[in-house]
Amino acid sequence: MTAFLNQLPIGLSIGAVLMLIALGLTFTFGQMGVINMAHGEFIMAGAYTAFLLQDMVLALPAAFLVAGVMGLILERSAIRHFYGRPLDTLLLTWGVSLVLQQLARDLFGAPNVQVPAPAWLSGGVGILPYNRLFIMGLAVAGVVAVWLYLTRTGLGRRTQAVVQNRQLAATSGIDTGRVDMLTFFIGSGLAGVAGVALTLIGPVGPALGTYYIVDAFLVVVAGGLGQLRGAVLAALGLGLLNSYAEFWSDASLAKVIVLAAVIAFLQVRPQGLFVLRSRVLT
Amino acid sequence: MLELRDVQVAFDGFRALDGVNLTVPEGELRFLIGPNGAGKTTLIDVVTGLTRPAAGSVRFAGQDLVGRKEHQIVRLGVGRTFQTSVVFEELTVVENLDLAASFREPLWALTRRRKGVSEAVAESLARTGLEALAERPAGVLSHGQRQWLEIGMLLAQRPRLLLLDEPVAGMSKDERERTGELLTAIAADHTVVVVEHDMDFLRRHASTVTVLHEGRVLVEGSVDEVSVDPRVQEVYLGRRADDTVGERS
Amino acid sequence: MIKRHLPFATVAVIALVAAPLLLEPFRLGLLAKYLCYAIVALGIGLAWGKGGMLTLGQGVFFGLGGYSMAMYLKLTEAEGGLPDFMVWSGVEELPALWVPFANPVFALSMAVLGPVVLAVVLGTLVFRQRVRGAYFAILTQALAAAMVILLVGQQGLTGGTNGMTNFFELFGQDLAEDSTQRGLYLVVAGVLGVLYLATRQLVNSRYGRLLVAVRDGEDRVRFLGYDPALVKTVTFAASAGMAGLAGALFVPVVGIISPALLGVVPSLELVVAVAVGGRHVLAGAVLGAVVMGYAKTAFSEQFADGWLYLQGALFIVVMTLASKGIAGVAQTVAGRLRSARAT
Amino acid sequence: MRISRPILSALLVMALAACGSDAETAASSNEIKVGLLHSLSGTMAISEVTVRDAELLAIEEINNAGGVLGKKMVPVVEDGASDWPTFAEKATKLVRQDKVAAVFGGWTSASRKAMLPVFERYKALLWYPVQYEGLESSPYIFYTGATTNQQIIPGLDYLKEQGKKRIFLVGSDYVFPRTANKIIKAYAAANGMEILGEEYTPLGHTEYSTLVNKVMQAKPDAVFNTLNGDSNVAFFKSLKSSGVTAESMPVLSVSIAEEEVTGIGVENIAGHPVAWNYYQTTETPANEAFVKAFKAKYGQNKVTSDPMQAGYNAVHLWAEAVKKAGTTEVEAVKKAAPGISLDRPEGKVTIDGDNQHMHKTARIGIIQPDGLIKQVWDSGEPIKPDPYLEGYPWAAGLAGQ
Repeated sequence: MTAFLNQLPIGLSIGAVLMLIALGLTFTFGQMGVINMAHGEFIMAGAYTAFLLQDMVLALPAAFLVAGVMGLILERSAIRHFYGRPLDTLLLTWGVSLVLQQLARDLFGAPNVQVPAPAWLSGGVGILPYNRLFIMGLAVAGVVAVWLYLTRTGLGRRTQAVVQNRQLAATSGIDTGRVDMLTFFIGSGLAGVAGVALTLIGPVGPALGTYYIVDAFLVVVAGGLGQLRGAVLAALGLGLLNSYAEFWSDASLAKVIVLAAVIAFLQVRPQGLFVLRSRVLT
Repeated sequence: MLELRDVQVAFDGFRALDGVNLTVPEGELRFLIGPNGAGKTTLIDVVTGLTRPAAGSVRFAGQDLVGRKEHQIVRLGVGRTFQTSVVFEELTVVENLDLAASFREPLWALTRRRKGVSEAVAESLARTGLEALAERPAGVLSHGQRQWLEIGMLLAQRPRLLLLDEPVAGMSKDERERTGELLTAIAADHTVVVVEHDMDFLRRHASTVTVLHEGRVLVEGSVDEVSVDPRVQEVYLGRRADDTVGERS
Repeated sequence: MIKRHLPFATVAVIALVAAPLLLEPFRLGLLAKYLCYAIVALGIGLAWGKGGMLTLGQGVFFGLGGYSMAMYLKLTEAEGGLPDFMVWSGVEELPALWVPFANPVFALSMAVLGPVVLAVVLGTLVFRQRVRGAYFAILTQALAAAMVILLVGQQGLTGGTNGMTNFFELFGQDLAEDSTQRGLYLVVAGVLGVLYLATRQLVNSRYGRLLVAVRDGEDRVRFLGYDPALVKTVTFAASAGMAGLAGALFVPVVGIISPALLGVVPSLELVVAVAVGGRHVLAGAVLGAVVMGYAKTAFSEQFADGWLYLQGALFIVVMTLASKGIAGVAQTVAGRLRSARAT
Repeated sequence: MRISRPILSALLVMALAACGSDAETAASSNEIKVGLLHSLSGTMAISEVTVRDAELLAIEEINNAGGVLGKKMVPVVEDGASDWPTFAEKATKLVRQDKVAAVFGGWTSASRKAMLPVFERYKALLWYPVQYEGLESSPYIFYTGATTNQQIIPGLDYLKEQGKKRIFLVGSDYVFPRTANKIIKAYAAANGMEILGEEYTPLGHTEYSTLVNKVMQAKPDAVFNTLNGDSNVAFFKSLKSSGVTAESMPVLSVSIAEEEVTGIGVENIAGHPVAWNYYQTTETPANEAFVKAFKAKYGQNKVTSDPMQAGYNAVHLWAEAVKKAGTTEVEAVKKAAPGISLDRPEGKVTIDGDNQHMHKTARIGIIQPDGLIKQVWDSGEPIKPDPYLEGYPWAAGLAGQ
């Protein structure tokens, strides 16, 4: 019974990890319709930043900057030529992710590296260790920050305006190119932050991004097009589902169950996934 | 032929249609007018299955349309065009028309190459005057030609009811004239509903007009009756300048 | 008419006559492997290039075909006993799922029908709900990931991570013999040729036009009275069937099937190959698969570490500078030449 | 269809030119070509690159000492790319195109299984350097890593001696862990030990909180860990943060060597036991020389591990067999090999005549805070390899028929 109850906070903490890795993706995918397969490698860049600094607290803002700038470069040099062609972007960024993986292998070596967890994160409350609580806190903070940014700042509102009607926003004097840059910077930066957090619980190596990218996309898909609210619910739901499915079966089956659940969910609620307006058909 | 009863549609609390009742008898050419946001396009969307009404019934030739999918409604004989014409740019004009004409054939029958031009396609080509452009990709057509192609595709479907959403929007005066003639010709042997607010065009080609306002039917009658109706004048007053030019959304 | 078929006939003669005569057995085997991939690529060219469905999980169908074939091969060798890997895995009785695969007709039909049925089920589910574009791509990718986990987890049934290998004979022919391998090559090349012609026919038919229309304006097609979900499902199923057949051919040619062959990465690599070759032309897809297959072999023989860089870079270049791939470049060059000659 | 003509032509011309271009490089008479086939890219590169390095070191040593039969060994290095079918393809290339005298290669069981038919078909030799799950004895493979009775069973003997009776099994989902756990369960049944749970996770799995919860609820005396690769990092981090220590619940691992310790983080794993046949700290004269030579060639911060040492041994053992046979001809080498006994870094190693595995000494070590592993237990003398566990009554029936 305790084991059963323990799975609840564990599920929430898995959900928090999912939320963190998907938050940046929700941002870029939701706000810009860009499918960035290199998102996983931005997470990896964040983790390596933590490795270089060997300090978790310093690493958080630094990783945000490093991954953000990488995202900025990617957006300016390539992605901006691909707006409106999500599938091409998907493939392009996959190529980028391959190059980044190999680059990491050449820069840092193939073996995993170690980022020491800060001493104040050892120990825990009940089943949840402090490092898990830290990740949950970080996820909540990330979501709140994004929400505040989108609703309470001028830049955020401009971002939303561009999302809703790019042409109209452009004609009303919003520099859409700049908004795109900023959005991509923030989205990628959030991936970097996730990368720092992941050093607490997982390996830090060139393959890091590949372990998380599919899960991150599942959260975004299940959550609906860039809906922050949807992504939060999806992350928590999938986290809990994963936790209990693995508890009752095993880790392999749990992954399959999660995927099946996402497909089933899309059967019931595909509405979150497409917007159809007759006047601007296709 | 077409009968809408108490149709209600709401988007996020906004009532796009608020209890619309509309009957279009067979063989009629009906114009739908009304200011921006009156619900004209929504009404067409409801009939063609794109939007599902929250309440009310939509019947066509004795069949209930609510809950049917778009292509099923087309198969019952209801066709429509869009404000922004969507034609398939990579396909030629003939291929576009042929596609529209062939939906009744089973899928496997389509796996053969097209041989020549079918009767329905030839007729559409002739009616829309696009014969000379038949083998050109639709991507090269001008705006007006695209609209005609779209109407041609609609004709090739051989529907019993045609719904046209602002067919002359953005057209030059000559093009409008030609479209008007095309419409009149089509109306001779089809039931047609046209959404339009070009008043000039309306006066020249319309017989019966339904005025929508804020999701309801305001007035129904002949062009002359409607244009002198005080309620209609009130609705259009002060906004006349925008609306007669033809709105764009 | 003759002129139209001349290029295809030339290629067919080279592929069917010259290649088996000129190439060493090892290289011919590699070419046969690339041609298997080319069959999958052909399906991707159809589904993605013509139908706009970016499928990142084609490896799943390839795998279903491959496993069907492998099960048959394992059972003929076991001669009523258990396949070798089941012995190691502690399986004591042949699982019921395996029993019918002893029949070659059943195994071969399953290699094609299995993928088709899965594609129909999946297609019906997602296309009907109008899940498309990137969502579809991500779902198929997740499907590939889940499939690998499932196969790896059922070791007693599938051979787990190892997959199945150590095949000796196919229809009584010793697979180690060069003559058998040459025959297999001819079969693969022949199948590819036939499928290429059939697909080209399909693309040029009215169905092909409909498919392009669905790609460019799915919602508009609905108002032409067609059900786009049906069109897409049928096309997706056809591409799945091709991948399945390719998988079934792959197993005797290469001598192994394992989950590593049908995961996310190999599936994506094939999409990359199609993009590099030129997705808008079927021949481009075929070309891309062969070129990328060869490039991978050549590069890993020369400098292994460079492959990821090259693959990534090639892809970025193709997507940004030549989005129509090699076929597009060839077309442009041919067009220039033609107009230069004309003036 | 005008388009497709240049494309189609290009296709075939390129394919043919490409495939035919690989001109045979005739081996000159004073050289012997050997193949080294490991993953140099992909997920397994982490482990396999260093094995290749150790093999290259051995080749260099042999060449510096005058070569084999007066000829220099020339390595042909190929990349298996962490992909089993690629291993089969490259093995075919090495054997048929390059006509190498022997191939040293592989790491995962899957890569070995994929290569096995190639070597049996073309009657060529493979030297496989990694501990594995047993139940195999190919006439064309020499196994220089441990089989189960030289690693798993000694590991269990050690746990039993330590009084650990309630065991939880955790492994990655593939052949080695599943087979190992089958053996462990049979051993436990015969030795009064209790198996409290058996859990598998997919390769590359990185979320271990649920599994750790299951382990902690079962409260075992020890965990037998057959996880592979990156999963170990996540598993040990999860254990550590949940308060599990090496004292309260030791985790015996069979796939973690010196190289992996840094990536997992010494603080997460120090104190836990591992089972191998060799550690960098193993005290033999041969090891002193090996560690010194390896660091001199590849860098002072490099560590040596069991599989590296087994790959290094493989090259030396093959050279010894060739010398004895007087030829590199495969059947002659196979015939000459049994009984060859050398003092290697791990101690005395003898090639077994029955199954082409090695007689090896089993060693249990504890991971130290400096990242190295200190031996705390050994089997005393080399154990005769028994891949089918025929010498263990409790294991009857495990090998299938």
